[in-house]
Amino acid sequence: MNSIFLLLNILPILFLYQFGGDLHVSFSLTKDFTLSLIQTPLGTFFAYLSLISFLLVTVSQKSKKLSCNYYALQLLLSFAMLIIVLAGDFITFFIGWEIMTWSSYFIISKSNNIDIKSLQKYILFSLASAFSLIAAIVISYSFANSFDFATISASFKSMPFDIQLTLIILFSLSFFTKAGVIGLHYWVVDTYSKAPDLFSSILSAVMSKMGIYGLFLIYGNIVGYQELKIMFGTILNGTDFGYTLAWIGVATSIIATFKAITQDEVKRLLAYSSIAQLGYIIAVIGFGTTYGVAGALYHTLIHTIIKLLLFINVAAIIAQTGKNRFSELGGLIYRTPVSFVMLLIGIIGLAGMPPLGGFASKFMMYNAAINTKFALILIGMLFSGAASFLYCYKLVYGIYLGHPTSKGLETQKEVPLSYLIPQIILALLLVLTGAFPGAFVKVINPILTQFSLKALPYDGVGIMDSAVGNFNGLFIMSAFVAFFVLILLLISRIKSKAKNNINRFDISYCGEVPSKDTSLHYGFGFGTELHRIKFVNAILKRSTATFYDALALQTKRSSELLSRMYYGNIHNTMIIILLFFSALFFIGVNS
Amino acid sequence: MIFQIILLIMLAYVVGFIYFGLYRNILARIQGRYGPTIYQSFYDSIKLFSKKNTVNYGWMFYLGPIIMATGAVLTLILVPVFSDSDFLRSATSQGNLFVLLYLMVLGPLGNALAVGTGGNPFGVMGVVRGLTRLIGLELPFYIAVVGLIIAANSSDIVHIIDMQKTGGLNIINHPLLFIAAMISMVGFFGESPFDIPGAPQEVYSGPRTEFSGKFLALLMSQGSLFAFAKLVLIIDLFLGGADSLWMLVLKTLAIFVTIIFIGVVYGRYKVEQAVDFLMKIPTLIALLGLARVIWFG
Amino acid sequence: MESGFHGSDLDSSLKCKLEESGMANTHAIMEKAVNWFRSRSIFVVAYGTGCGAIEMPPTFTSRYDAERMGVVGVATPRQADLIILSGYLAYKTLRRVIRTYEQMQRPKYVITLGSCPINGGMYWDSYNTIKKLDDYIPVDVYVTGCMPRPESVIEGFVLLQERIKNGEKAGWQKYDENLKFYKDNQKRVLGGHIDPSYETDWYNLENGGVA
Amino acid sequence: MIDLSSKLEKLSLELVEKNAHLYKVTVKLENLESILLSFLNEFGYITLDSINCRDDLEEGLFTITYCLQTEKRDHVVMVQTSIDRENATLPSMHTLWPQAEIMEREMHEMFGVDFPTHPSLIDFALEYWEHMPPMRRDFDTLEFVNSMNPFRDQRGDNLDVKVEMKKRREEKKAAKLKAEQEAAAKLAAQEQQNPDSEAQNNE
Amino acid sequence: MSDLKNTIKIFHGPQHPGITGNMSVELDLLGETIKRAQTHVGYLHRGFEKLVERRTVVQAFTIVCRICVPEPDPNEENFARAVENLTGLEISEKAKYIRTMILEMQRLATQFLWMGGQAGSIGLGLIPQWSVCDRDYMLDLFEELTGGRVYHMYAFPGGVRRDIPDGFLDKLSDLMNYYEKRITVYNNTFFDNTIFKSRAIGVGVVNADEALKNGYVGQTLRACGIKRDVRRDMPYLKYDQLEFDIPTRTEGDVYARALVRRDEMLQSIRILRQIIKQMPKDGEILQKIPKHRKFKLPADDTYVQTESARGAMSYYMAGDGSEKIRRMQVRGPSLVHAYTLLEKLLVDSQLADVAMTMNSLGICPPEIER
Repeated sequence: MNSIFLLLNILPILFLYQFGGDLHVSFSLTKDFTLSLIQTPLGTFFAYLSLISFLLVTVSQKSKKLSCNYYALQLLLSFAMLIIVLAGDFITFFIGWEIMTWSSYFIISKSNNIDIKSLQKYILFSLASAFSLIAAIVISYSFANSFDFATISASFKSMPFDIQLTLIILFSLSFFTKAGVIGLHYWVVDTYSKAPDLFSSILSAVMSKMGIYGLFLIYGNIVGYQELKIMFGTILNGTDFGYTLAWIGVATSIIATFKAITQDEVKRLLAYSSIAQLGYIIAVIGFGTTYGVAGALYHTLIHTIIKLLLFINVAAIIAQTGKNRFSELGGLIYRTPVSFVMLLIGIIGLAGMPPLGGFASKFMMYNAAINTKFALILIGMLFSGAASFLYCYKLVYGIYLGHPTSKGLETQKEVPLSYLIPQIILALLLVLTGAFPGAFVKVINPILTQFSLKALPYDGVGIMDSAVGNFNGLFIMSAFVAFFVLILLLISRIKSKAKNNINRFDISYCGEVPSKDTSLHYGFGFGTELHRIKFVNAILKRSTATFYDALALQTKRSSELLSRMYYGNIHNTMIIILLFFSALFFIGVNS
Repeated sequence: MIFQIILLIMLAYVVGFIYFGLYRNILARIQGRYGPTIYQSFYDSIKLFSKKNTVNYGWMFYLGPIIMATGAVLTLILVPVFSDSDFLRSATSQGNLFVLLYLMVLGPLGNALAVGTGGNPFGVMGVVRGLTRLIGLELPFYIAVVGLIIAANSSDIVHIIDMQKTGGLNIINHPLLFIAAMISMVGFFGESPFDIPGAPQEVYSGPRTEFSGKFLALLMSQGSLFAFAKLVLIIDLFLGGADSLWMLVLKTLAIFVTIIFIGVVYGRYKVEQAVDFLMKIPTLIALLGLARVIWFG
Repeated sequence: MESGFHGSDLDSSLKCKLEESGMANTHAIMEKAVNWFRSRSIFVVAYGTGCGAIEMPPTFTSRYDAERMGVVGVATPRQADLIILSGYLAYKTLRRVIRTYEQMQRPKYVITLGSCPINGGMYWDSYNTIKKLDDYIPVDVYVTGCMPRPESVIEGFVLLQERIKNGEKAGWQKYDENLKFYKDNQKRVLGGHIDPSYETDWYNLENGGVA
Repeated sequence: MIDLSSKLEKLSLELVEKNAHLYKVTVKLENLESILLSFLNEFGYITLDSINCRDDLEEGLFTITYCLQTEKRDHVVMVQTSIDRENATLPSMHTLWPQAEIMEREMHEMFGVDFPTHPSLIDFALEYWEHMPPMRRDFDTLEFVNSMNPFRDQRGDNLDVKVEMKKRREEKKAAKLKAEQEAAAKLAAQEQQNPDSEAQNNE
Repeated sequence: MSDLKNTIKIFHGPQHPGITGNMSVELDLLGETIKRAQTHVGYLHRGFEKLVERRTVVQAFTIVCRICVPEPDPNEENFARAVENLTGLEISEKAKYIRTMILEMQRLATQFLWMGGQAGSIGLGLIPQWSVCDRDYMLDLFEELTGGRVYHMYAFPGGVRRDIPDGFLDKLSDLMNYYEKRITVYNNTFFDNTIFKSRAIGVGVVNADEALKNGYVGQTLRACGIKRDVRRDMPYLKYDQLEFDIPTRTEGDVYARALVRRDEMLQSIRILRQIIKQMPKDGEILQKIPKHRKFKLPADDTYVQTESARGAMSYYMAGDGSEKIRRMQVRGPSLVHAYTLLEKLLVDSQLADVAMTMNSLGICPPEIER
């Protein structure tokens, strides 16, 4: 089963590789409505991203016994995403969007530990996103008389300002919901954590990127970065619009980072981390400068790699141990060493540490902020990065380091190879992007040209170049490896007997001896200290859940009010309805 | 190039150890005692390297201190030592200030993995304290560095040094940023009131609890290298670098002694108090400095 | 018996190499140098086991300043070279002291203060203190007195430094060589509730004793 | 104090004045709890300073003393009672005074007094103690020490002083005797050597 | 136990730099917040009460000072006074003055050592270096007076062992002047230190009602506004003829206890100055007491209290008509503080506060378990 669908997953990649480039297909439904697929550099980038992700996830699904339905739905999802990124008009785009929503909804509902509430959350927010999208589409159609991207883009300049603004806000809301901007992230965490373990990687790595693609489509293609600058004016060296968006992104990133640290469930931590990382992308996506767009694209790539790697890793551990909390895991390092190394590479990337690819993308985004002189944005991003070290460490400590919290973990075996192969590929990718940050410039440059922005300078495959400083990824990587090996050799020459595999209870414990019943794993307590810091506590104690719960309550009450009509006095109801319609009628006549 | 790198590492090693010897001496004099010889840190290091056995909890525990040392060496070679000559700064052009900011954390994070492997709850508590403190500690430092980067419109340290040759020293141009960065530096040097991660009265010995023998020696050695790198970074950013060895020693020593004097008269904050403090006063100072850079500078 | 612990100071491969190149006496010189460094840097684990702990603060602070001789305190036994057993040891403390001693890394030394560890001192008829410490762990230097003054403690340090410098056989070597003797004594006095020794499988001492 | 003694007379108890700050009441075990309660609630003795236990081996009793103080803390009243040494049992006072918990825990360990209502009769100072409670006077600490610890040979502290003194005296005596004998022998030898001289002297 | 579900267990002691002496506190932590604390003692148990039973009065006298190591003199005083109470010995005026003097000297020395510990517990390494050295000057005087630095064996039943050396009072007077100057320095560096204030204020708050009822003593009691001092309430030796105040605070937290201790140091200096002035030139220092074997205690019991530097220390002593002591029980100030109070104060406080709280309660392990 798995291998069939593996093949089916490879096919579109081969297809895109073979026939890609200037794909342009259109079907006429009626005279006015045409469904068209146009391949743009941006679309191609996202298409490859999603297709390869699906392929890798399918590889890792080998050891799970999944039904044919499941694979079919996943394939449908993959197809939907392909439609989205290749769409040439809004109808096609919307069709893809809906297929994506529904197919993913069915996959999520297949999970073992999903509850009805989170499922409802997911579908409600997806629908809200779709409604907002369709409203925007309808408004733009009423002005441009077309669903075609190019036509709408051309007529956008002639629309009145309030319509322009409404359109941008509606589109943005729709895509923000998908990406999980703070405030609209209510569904993200529950869904990510309760979806099937491997499917969470798709949700985080690919589906959230569709939101990013949508934002690129609107800001870059439909509106155009030049137009944004004219529309909103400038602040410092950037646009007002970019600045506002950047604050949204940075706030998302900081809040989600602190939320992530205090989670006890592994996948919830990853979900919040995903929100935080997308916050970075949103922060720079509106800058409208070369580095802003390049940084956003680069981070999209890196984040996809990292989140696939981490979610597959965690899924493997959960499948193997049956435990999904930091307070229940721990001490797996010498039982599952390969998984540990993979996770380690993943978190080094996630933290944005220099030898790996995570740094290159962050550097690009920081450059963007310096260019525009958005100092506070830059500080916010750096600050969120510094705080993210905590959850990165919690991730690796809670699962692999420390002490095992239960007996099963002491005899755990390494995870199956099918989980490891995609991880190894992704880790290699991460290392390569770290060593050759310049290689990606060639991928980005066509997209920059598409947005009519200046191309990035290219100084060589190892160098990431920018106006405000450059770094040589290859040098840093090789110097790191060289020094590491050198110091390792020097230290291992010193024959101070370092006895291996010392008993894990032989720790300095104030003269006492811990026993097997002594709880020594810091997994749960980790991060609870943050509540005592006033600033962080202010973030942590607030939750969007309270807002949405209140909203739900009010909705319920108003619907209760409405429902009285059905069992109330029929005459009164009729009178109310009559009054309502006559009021409408008079308003209509007067206007 | 390789020769220069080796020379630089040796210089930093010697200077770092002598500084720590000096540190212990100055501390002793303030406390009203004679103090150890100036080479005491060197003796300690040799003694620890020659310990006959060393506790080891497996390969990750072994590699942790090595990652930390690698991070320190990498930081060191990316910092330009002299302002005028290209001597000892062959690798500087390969990185920039952002690389340094992250490399400064890479080592401790690598070591944190080893601490976690050791499984000592005190060690992990120390690491968590360290990382939590980092949230507060980085904020003023980042603001100061970002201010300088925006003022120079470059994240290249050599460029920042060159700017100061013509435009005056940054300590005079941006005194607020300097103050904020120095407060952070007190913490980066593990001085009171920010010496929270390894507080012996609270968490035993913090991250170093389980390290012994050669690992501890390696940690101490990298500490001195790293301290030198941090000092040079500060003088590069704010004091226009050093044009000769004497100036280098003079300027770094001035910074170092300032940090010691701040550290000696204060007790230790609790971690939340430290972060609260760092997020208020130094951050405010730094933000004022930053506003000056953006709108007037 | 495990014999790896009481070998030469430098590792055997280096020794072989030195001998090959005809520099055998370099080895002796280096060993001497290493011993000198060891004598100049002594880390003391922070463990006040008895009354003598009251004279530790004066010894380590500004009036007597042990740091000028390279003697400083550290928090954990892992980093320490020396444990100062300051006075009588209750059985409950002895258990922790043995644990702490075994966690220290070789070379390691023991200094005791007062007369109680030698022969029970004032508490010779107390039911809860041990009377002869060197039955349980090896002692390098006894500093007598009740309490020994800081000057005598420093004299004890100097004596220990001399012994390290001269490369004399230290207590930890005796402990490794006569493990069975010490473990039997410990078991006799602490009963069946002896803490596990993670370095030594002392239930199988006949079979080598290494866990 | 007259106040307290008159109050106590109603309970038919006698207050003994030991000195200006110390008074003593002896009560029976069955009244103990109610009297302590009235001390706490009625007489204003809100502080329990300590609980002491004395082993009167000869009478076969434990004498328990509760030392109470008022809010002013200007005098101490010792409330004393006796319990049987064998199967010694006392009511726990931790509900009246929280600090009694630890004091009773210590008493349990050191004397083997049982407190049926005590919440935590765990180890206090000793660890894995398997012998007789050590503070009982029939626990011979010297014998215990000798059975557990070999003394260093050079030290004579584990020897009985009386025996040693006797031995020494005898040694001295013996030495003196020997010296006398030697002197006598010497004298005899001299006499033997110079019988002539003696003879001469005699002459 | 349900709230201990996700906690970790650590030990704070016995081999730990943050513990006062050789004891340990077992902590269950959630994060760094303490959910349960349990004190363990017994690492220093010597069975003093048993040892004393096997000894005559004169023999026992030499070991009682070892019951509390940082402050032996209140033990000697208690022992001597208990024996005097039982046998009806009256000591001379001069002996009373000398004993009062040595008690106050000991109080000062202990407070200096405490100051080092308290400052060390918050990582202020400078203060221990200074204050331990300052304490050492007092130890020099002890040595001159009694022959011992730490253990003095001075206050013998019936008086004191030897007379004051020539010129001793002048030296003491000089030292008082020096200490007064030093306390101003400590005021600036330690008691007014912003970080000490920010950490100590509001931490380890003791409730006043509870303090009275649970038998807390010393500064713990006085820092929550209750003016109780054995020297004033049940005066012994010459305290009823000396002028001194009892400093109190109302906050009841660690900082209040620190300030009370500082004020007490000043009061001790004041008392010592009065003693220096009033010290009688001549007088018997030791009453005639029976010989070693004939020193018999009547079959009676007594209870004495002395204000040590950390609170009231009580001895219960009973004789049985022989030369040996039937029973001597020590109730030091630390017992209730280390168990009832500490275990309660630590719950829901932070790991970082443990050493500081413990120090401020003046816990001394050897007198808990004797």
